[in-house]
Amino acid sequence: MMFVITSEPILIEEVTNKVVRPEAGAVVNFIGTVREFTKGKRTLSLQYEAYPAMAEKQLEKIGAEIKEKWPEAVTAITHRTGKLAISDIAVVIAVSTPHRKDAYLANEYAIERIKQIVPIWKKEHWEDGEEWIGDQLEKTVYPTGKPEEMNSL
Amino acid sequence: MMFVITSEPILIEEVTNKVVRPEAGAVVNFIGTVREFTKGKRTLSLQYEAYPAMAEKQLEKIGAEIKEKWPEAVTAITHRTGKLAISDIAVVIAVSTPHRKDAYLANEYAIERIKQIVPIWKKEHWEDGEEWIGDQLEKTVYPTGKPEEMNSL
Amino acid sequence: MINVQCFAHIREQIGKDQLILDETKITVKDLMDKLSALYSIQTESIMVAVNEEYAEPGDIVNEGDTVALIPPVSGG
Amino acid sequence: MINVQCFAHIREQIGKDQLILDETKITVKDLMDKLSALYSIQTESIMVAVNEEYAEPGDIVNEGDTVALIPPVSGG
Repeated sequence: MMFVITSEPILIEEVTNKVVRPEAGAVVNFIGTVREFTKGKRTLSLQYEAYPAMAEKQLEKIGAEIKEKWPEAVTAITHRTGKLAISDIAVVIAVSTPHRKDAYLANEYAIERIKQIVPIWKKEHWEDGEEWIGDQLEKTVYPTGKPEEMNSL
Repeated sequence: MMFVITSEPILIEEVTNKVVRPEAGAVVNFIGTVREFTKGKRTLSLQYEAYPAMAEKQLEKIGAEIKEKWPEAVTAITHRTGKLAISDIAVVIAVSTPHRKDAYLANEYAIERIKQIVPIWKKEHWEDGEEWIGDQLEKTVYPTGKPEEMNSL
Repeated sequence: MINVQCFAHIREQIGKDQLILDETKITVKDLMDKLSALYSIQTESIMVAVNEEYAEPGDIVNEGDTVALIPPVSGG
Repeated sequence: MINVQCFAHIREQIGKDQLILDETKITVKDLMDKLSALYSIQTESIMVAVNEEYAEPGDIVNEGDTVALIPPVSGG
């Protein structure tokens, strides 16, 4: 299970171990944690909701895209759902490659793509209210009905 | 202790936890593991030797350089010494930042600098011999007696 | 019948996480127009998935398909 | 006396991890020339640290200082 949506806390070591292998000399992890302040506004907690079956498929798609761009890369991604406190881990992306440059690039590609195509939503809880992000603050319009392909990094 | 030379196995979670904080929304880890094949040659094991007191000072220096370039970044680095088997972790670099782009850049800067200025040496053990890397295979001459400053990434 | 799953602010706006539409064959666009009229939701920023894959406005939704309304995502 | 620490292939070549030189004040360059003559080591790729900081050829090493011979590093 390289691409997982879970409501349990994520263990960095566990996600990393899925991609460690004799051919790889480098693993790059991205760990997304809940940040307390965004544009000066204090977040109390976050809630993540997913469409789990489709989200796992989309994560797999990202893994396949990485394989095409960086054939020697192996990717594992786990994203958490439910209520998260400040500094809790929301997502861990682990990419292993024989040489490190590719691991950084492929990892960064993965997080960009997650933010574009994976059906997961974040609700911010502030002292004075709450809001689904991607709703009003960062409104996006998709003229084609689908997210755009990302330009290559 | 953000910058550590140790002969014990490195725990990724432990190094990461040193940089997780409410202001940070992103942690990027670099994990260097022992690769089995380099240019077609099979490695059986590696041995790392360090000048520990100076190596920790140089790691701290890298942390300070990162602070100067990316003032919001917090860095922790642990490097292992002694005999390592294939896939064992030699080094973990964790960098946290409020926004992810800087975490990737600062992390990559750290590993480049480790390979330039930190007094740690790797001896490769193959089926037919052994050699200190940096000795003959990748001979480097320092005309100034010091490692060059690195060009900015 | 076509099952429509709702997420995030769309789920809260509609007040249900699932809708059952009495349709047998309809384009994504026509389906969205119906939902827009029925629930006064803004559809221009909503993506549609059919059977867990993103769909185009002209794609056909058949009886038994699972449709999902996907507001702009914000994972990561 | 000046203490000189040796690492990696230099340690193996010299056969000791530490040398004691009977000097009180000497430049890094002169010290390296002495070591080169005494132990037939190639010094052009070796960096020198004095009291755990990289030093220049013209820097002075004083009695009680700790010198380290640093062959090209290969950590990471």
